[in-house]
Amino acid sequence: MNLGSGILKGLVETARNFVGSYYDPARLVTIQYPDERLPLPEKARSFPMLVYDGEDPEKGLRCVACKICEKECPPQCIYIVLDRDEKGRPRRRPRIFDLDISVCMSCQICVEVCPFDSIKMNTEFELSTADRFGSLLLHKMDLAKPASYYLGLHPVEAGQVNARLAAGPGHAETKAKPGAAPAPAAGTTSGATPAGSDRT
Amino acid sequence: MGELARYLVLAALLFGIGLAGVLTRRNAIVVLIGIELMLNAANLNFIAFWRHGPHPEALTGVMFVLFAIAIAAAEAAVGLALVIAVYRHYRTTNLDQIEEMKG
Amino acid sequence: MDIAFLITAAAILAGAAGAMAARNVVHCALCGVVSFAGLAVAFLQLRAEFVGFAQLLVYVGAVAILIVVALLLTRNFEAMHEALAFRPWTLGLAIALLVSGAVVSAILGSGLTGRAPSSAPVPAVKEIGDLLMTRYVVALEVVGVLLTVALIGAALVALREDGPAQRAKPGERGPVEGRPED
Amino acid sequence: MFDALDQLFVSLKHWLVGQLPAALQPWASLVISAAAILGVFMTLFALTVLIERKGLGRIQNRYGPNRVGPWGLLQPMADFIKMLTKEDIVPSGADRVVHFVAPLVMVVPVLLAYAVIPVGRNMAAVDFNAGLLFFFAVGACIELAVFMAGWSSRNKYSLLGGMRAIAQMISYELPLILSTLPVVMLAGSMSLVDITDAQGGHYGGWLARWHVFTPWGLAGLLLFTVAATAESNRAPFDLPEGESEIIAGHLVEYSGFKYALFFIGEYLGMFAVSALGITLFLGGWRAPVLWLEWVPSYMWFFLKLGGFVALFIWLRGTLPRLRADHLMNLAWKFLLPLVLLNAMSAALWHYTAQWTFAGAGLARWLLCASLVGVPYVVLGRRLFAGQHIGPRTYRMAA
Repeated sequence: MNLGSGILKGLVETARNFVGSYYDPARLVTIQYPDERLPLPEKARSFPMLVYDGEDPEKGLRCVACKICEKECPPQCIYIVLDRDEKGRPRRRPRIFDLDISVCMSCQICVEVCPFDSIKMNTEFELSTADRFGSLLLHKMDLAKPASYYLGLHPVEAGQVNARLAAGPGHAETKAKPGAAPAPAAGTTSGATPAGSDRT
Repeated sequence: MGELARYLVLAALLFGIGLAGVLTRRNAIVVLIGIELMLNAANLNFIAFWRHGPHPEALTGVMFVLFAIAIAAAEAAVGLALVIAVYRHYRTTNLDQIEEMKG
Repeated sequence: MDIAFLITAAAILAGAAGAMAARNVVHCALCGVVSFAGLAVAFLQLRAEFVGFAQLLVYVGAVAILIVVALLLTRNFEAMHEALAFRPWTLGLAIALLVSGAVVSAILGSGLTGRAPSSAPVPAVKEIGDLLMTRYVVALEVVGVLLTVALIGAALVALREDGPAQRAKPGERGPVEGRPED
Repeated sequence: MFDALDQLFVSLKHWLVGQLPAALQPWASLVISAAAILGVFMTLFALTVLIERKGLGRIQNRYGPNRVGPWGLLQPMADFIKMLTKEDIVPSGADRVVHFVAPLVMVVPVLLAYAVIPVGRNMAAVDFNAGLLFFFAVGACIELAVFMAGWSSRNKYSLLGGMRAIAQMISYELPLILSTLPVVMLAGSMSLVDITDAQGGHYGGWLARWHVFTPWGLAGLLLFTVAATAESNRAPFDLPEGESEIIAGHLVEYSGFKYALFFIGEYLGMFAVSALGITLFLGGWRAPVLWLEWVPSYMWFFLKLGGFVALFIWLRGTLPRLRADHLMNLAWKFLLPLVLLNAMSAALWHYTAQWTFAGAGLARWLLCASLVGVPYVVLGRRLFAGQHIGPRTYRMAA
């Protein structure tokens, strides 16, 4: 055994790391997050959102306020009030749709039980806020996202949903536009680049 | 007070304080600190006399103090080792509770 | 009297008084350090540079540390609630007062008081070294032997009586370490 | 021209002092020196903290701090503001006075130690005849500060950390002081200015006569560096901090500016001990070769200091922390015999200086080097004998 050779070997190794980190980009694997971002995988999810068709979130909302998700939600973070007209007849759309993302555990059960493909998972994750109660309780207009945005986030899944909506008469409001998927990048406000289907 | 006398008085007072501690305190380690203070008072006297004496170039006072410091260090080491050994037997460092000679 | 001397003297005496009077033994040791350091400064004022630094090195760096380590080993780090001093503590105080009073009066009564310091230069380390190797060489050897004996003696006295041999030495060829479990 | 540049700061100080009335001049001289030391080494401290973080980052293939200012250059400023604005917490059971005094006892002696270091030609604040002893004497006060911090916090981790630190510093003070012994022996002086002067002149007309170019000087520098690393509590000897086992030891209960003072004290201690190593073995402010003499002396000093600091950072990024018993074994069973032998080697070097036969230089070199080198191998083998070193398997590992 050569006394002290271990120390020298270690010093050489760290020196190689030190020098290498300046010219070898393969060594320097750090992603400097707010400036550089990794593309999100297809199945990334954060909290639910409500998908609407067309331009107007009030009219185009796929949700019919059936309240299945409200019942199924394990932490009970969804609160829905059915909208009624002046005579008290139901309007098949929610007047209030509140979702408390400080309670939500992203289990995706609401997505699975929704018969109208209305509630889907968002990928927006930069949700930190200084206001615990106001900003973390999302209302209907906060949750409403256009179908194009959904297609941008999860192209594969949204394509299947769109095909199903176009084909299936079993749904109450089949207003789905089969080939009318707008450019995927249209609504990517979160900055997450849409993941290709090859990543799934 | 003259130049020399003030150092001598300082040393005398220091010696007195150390002596008072040695005579009154119960804790063996505090007594050791008192002894060190008394030794230091003596050292101060040596240095003061050397500096005010007729032959400062002979360095006798300095030499004596250097040896005294070395011996004081040895004394502190042995003294504290004794205190620790005594503590193992009696579980105390109070001098008035250590009264038996039997181990 | 100059200010520097007064400050030094006050620090030395206050430190010593604190060391002898404090209730918490660690405070005693720390006050003692103030006194030792003040004495080092006094040595510097008397232009005994080498001795002053040696005082600082030995007393603050070694003796004080030795004392606090001994304090912790004897579990003396809490303030004491029992009596600090022996019962007739006034007797001890009286003796100390008597002794220092006698010495002070003797100093003030002697003819030495007015002597001024000599203006000899600060002794060079080389001179001290030369003297140690020539005139004081026997004393140096004796001190060396004394320190060695003190080192070994202190280690022996403080050693556990059951001896270190019986106890399992931690970390050295222990049966657990570095062996796969059978 | 070069001389003027070399003596720029010295003449600046003389000019400044000359502006003042004569009664104030000795004091002004001291104050200016102290202010210069404080300013220069505090700046160096800020720079070192940044460079250390960036260097360690690069060693681990990370970027290091790069967000505050261009290339993260303002990071020390941000750290400083953060430290100042943090809450100063004193535990309720703590000994308030000692807890407050401990950081001061840490920083003041370290700053005092710089007084005797010659950072350039004619650039030592004070030239004590026993300068080296002064350095070690004030350095000894740091142990007391560590004890005060550890004890006064009234926390078992801080007490354990403090005791660990004291045991380590006392053990390594011995090899540290003894490794400087050969230099004092051969220079015949304890004044650091004289020791630097003793390294003047050149071998063969070009290579400087630094002590490191002799066998005992090389061994002395290595031994000194190991002991100095331990003495300044730096990795791999940072057991007193031991964040994974005793959560920063004696610093647990310190926050805000008091913590910053400890931090400053540790770094300034590292610079001071590096500066001492440079002065003793690497020729102080002297240039390594004759044709580089024109570079100002203080530049050489700070260049060497930078090299030392870089070495410390490199070691910290490379070596894992020692175990407590290994630490003590290294100090008492390995370093101590070697530094004593090194002193003997230096004496041999001194007495073989008269050899004149052919090849005397080489023979002298080999003889003195083997006096330290052979025991190094023998001692090392003996200490490693019977120890299982290599990949380990653990009971709990699946």
